[in-house]
Amino acid sequence: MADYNSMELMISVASRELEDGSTVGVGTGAPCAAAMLAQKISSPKLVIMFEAGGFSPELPEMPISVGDSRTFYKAAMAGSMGDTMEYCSRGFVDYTFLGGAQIDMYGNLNSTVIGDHARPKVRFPGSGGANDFGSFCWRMMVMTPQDTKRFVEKLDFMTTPGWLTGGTSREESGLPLGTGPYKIITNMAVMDFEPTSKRMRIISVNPGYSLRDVQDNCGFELLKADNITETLPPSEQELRILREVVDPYRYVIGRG
Amino acid sequence: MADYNSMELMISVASRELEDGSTVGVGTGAPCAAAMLAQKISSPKLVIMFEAGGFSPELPEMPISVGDSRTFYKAAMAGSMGDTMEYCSRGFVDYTFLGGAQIDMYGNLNSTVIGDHARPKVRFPGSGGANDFGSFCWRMMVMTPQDTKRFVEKLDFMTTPGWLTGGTSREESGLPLGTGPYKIITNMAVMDFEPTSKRMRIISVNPGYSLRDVQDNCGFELLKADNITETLPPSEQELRILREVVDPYRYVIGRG
Amino acid sequence: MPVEIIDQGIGPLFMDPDPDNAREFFRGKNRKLEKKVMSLKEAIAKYVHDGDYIAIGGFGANRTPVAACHEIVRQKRKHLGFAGHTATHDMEILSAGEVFDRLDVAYVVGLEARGLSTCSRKYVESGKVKLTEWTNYALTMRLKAAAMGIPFIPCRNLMGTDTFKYSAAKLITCPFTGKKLTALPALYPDVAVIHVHSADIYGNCRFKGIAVSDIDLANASKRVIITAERMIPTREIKRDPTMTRIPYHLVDAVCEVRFGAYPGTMPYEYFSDEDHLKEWLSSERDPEKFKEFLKRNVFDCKDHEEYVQRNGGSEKMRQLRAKEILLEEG
Amino acid sequence: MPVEIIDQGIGPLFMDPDPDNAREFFRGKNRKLEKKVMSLKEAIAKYVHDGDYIAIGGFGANRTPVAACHEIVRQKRKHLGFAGHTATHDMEILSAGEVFDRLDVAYVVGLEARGLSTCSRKYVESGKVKLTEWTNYALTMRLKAAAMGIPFIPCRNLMGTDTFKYSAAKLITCPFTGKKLTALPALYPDVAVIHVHSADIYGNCRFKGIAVSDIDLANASKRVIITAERMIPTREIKRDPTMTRIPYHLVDAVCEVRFGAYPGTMPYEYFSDEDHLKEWLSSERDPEKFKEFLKRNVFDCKDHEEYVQRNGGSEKMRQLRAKEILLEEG
Repeated sequence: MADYNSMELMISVASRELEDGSTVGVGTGAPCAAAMLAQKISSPKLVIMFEAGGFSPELPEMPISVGDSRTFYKAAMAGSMGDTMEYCSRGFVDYTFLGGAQIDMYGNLNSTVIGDHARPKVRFPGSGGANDFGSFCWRMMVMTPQDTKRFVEKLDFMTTPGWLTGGTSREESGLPLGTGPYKIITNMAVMDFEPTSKRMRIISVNPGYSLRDVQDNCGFELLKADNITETLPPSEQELRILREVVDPYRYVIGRG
Repeated sequence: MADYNSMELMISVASRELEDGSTVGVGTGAPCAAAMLAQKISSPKLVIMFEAGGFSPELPEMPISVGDSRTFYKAAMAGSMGDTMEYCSRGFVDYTFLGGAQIDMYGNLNSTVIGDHARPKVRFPGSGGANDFGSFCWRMMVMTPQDTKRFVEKLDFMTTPGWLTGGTSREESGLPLGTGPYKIITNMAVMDFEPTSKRMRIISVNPGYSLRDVQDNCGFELLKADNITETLPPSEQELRILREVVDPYRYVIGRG
Repeated sequence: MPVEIIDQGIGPLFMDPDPDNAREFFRGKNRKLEKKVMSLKEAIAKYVHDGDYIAIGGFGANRTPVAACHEIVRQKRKHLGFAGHTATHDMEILSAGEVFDRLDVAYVVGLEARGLSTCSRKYVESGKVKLTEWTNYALTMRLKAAAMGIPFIPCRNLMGTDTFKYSAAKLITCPFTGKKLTALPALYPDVAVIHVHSADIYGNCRFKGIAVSDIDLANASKRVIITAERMIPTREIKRDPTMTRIPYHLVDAVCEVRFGAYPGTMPYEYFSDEDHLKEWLSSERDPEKFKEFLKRNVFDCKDHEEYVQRNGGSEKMRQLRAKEILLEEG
Repeated sequence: MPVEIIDQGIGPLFMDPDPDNAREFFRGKNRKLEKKVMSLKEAIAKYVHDGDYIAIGGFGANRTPVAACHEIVRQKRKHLGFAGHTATHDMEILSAGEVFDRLDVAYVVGLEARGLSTCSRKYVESGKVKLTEWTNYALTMRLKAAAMGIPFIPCRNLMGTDTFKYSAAKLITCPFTGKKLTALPALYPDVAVIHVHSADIYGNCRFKGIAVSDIDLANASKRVIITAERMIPTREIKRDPTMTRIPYHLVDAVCEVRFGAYPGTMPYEYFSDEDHLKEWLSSERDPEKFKEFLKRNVFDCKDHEEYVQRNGGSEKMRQLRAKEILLEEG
């Protein structure tokens, strides 16, 4: 079996979700790597869009910024942030990847503050485009290492909407209908959301981890799917392309 | 004294209103001729904007359409209709010239129908950009031949707002504050609007016409300014430039 | 501060402004990088259906897809809704074919300085067409709202007029200032046709000169048909993506139609054929003569190239190009 | 259907969204075709005043007017309001100078993949700065509303989150669909600084690559300062007015500042200087070291040229250009 790190696994698993011909709004780092990997394996016609206005570039390397020149290199269009976000708001964008300092059982995300808003312990960047992508794109996914500090019962601040308080609360909130968190991919497992309660649910456990590990490293009770499988590890092909083509300088996979 | 026709007079009088450095949203025909004349005499830095997106062109000749290539020939920018109208809505545009099949004592205009809306006697183009310009631009002016069919007590249809029902009705309507009809320039006279009632008022009578002529050719009672002057006729210079430079083919002044 | 609906127009609202319904459509729309080149005949047959709501790009007789308007009439579409936004010669052609019976009016029946179209007027006066009144900017804003995926957008026009009364707009108060604002409902056309200077086989488009409302129109419309003066390779698009005005994701069909805006103006390519446009206007005044005129210029032409041929062909286009580019002005 | 305000954020609204007040300003704004060329020092002195609300163009460290941010700090502006819209290196510089005390937050204190800025964080955590939370698109939409001359614009983000709670947005119902919508108030900055590839002496501007939100920003702002990599003659603007992204009417000052976005990226010109940006981030961690760093790179530099000189000068810029244009990729 191939030797790989957790970042390589998360990126490989994420990339398999991006079917050919779908659209994805990505940021820098792992999400971009997942989209590039998908394009080079199963989804050559995956449409990549960047928040700042880059539409369908041929990424020559990992961008450092969602607004740097790589994001519109040999692109179909170098547009504006308004263009990209209008596409998302209009329902054109299927997937997005987001992250944060905290995530709760409904997939809500905090990238704003730890502690009090006015006098925080730690101030983070805030929404950026995350609340926008998370509100507008059909399916929101998260790639994150998992621990009890990150997976919490209660967020210090809800920056970006997941399923809000669960159940039908998201559709009642006024957010575009049919949107919401889809998959949470961690170093230990893959989770989705139980359709009625909208609570996070384990669907597969990564090689080398137990269900117990997954629950022990989560600050809230995780639901369990009826038949939990083992996450399919990165294939030789995925690892080769990831290491040689997508991220040869290990900017992202080096962090795994 | 110079020999001239009524169109030449109206255009000359109108052009004198456009002070240097001001902005004007114009259509084809007489308004465009007035703006071109102003640029060539007193207001070289008059900013001309066209509804369809032409900003500050060097007009090589009279445009046939407010969207034809002449409207952005050697222009500062070839933008969009949204760009032009945003400028107007934002308060950037000082003057506009409008017209219509009917005008009433408050300077409201009809360019939509004669008769019933559903089954009209005559259907006209409708607002086009007239209601937009008339709502947004600070000062709306009209150049029109004057008769009782055109200057009516009651419009068949109010396409574009003047002072609405007079008094404070325009500012109460929600239209941008401080905007409204400014001068009405006809073949017989020049009118403004009495500040309180907002009713049309004669301020000068054109050479060759009497106050009586002006009232007899108007379907409603005109107010009279305290000292009504004689309209200053086109100067030799105005006529020369109008005939030789602005409209050598007499597209517009030929209709006078 | 209370927000309320103070007043609303009595005109029919022809299209659903609900962004969630539109989102469901756009979710299913194919955005794969695929070759979309086809004949105009094929594109109109495939993407313009009886009953559709259609919008035409450009500005009346400027960068307007005239060839597509002819083809729609030739294929005898019926019961279309039509966005009469800066509609001049396009409206004249579609009225001749009586292809629409619902009309959002901003500018119709006229050809600006050229005068009024008898054909368009008679058709609109006939009572066969349901009308709702708007303004050019109001329709632009309705398309912008649709492009933005919001059900309405506030504006400060229309107030106090019959244009408002016969529109489907509403008058509301601002939640921040308490000021009165018109609320304009989003407009998602079923199909838009836009004429451009150049496009690649996937539908990435460039055009020069004023955009009018075509970028919002392309975004707002469920289906987009592009007619292009000429095809260009995708490597040229990729060489300078800043020049792309409409990206391929939005586009369903790409049709190469040289002189596709004739007898209208195509910026930097050819000026309008004023003599032929006058011929349209004058022949309309005599129903018999107009029937003949339409037979010769629309129904008997197998395509736009034949129409151009019948009206002067390459020599005429050479003259119109010289006029457009002011060849002799130095 | 009733329209109502269902909920509203508790964050302070720093700027007046009333379009009539803005209209009065724009009515008086000089739009004469006049030469507006001046030094950046002069432009900042003349058009950026203590207490102003400022917005910075570009995207964080991409086509961002870094030179202008340095000059604002050198001139020790205080009590500014700042639109923290995609704010990364620009925010880092302005935080180092502690020039602002009101912050509309969309993206702040981070430099994307490069990590967080200790300086920006400590400043925002200090309690010296009043904060209102938004999103990148929300600020773009607020600028768009201002550009459109409307007091608010509906959107479908923010709902249900603390981002909404700590914003100054309101939650309203749609007069057409009854759906819940966020109402975002117009944002008219007192002054905007935008970096472009080229401009003429009057302020007609061109730039290549993504526009981010700069066109709406230029329209929405009461005063606009342009820094340009290079000046071009007006005849070049007039040769192709389709390429004008910002027309002269909006612009108050034009400053020619070569490498004006350094150490950020300028598309097609030079890539970001990642080593120098790391030097910023690392020196921030030691207050004494950072003081020295700022003295050397900001306060002791008479202008941006000296800053570039001190960090590698023309040889460094040659390397960054090669990197930007992927010179060796073939």
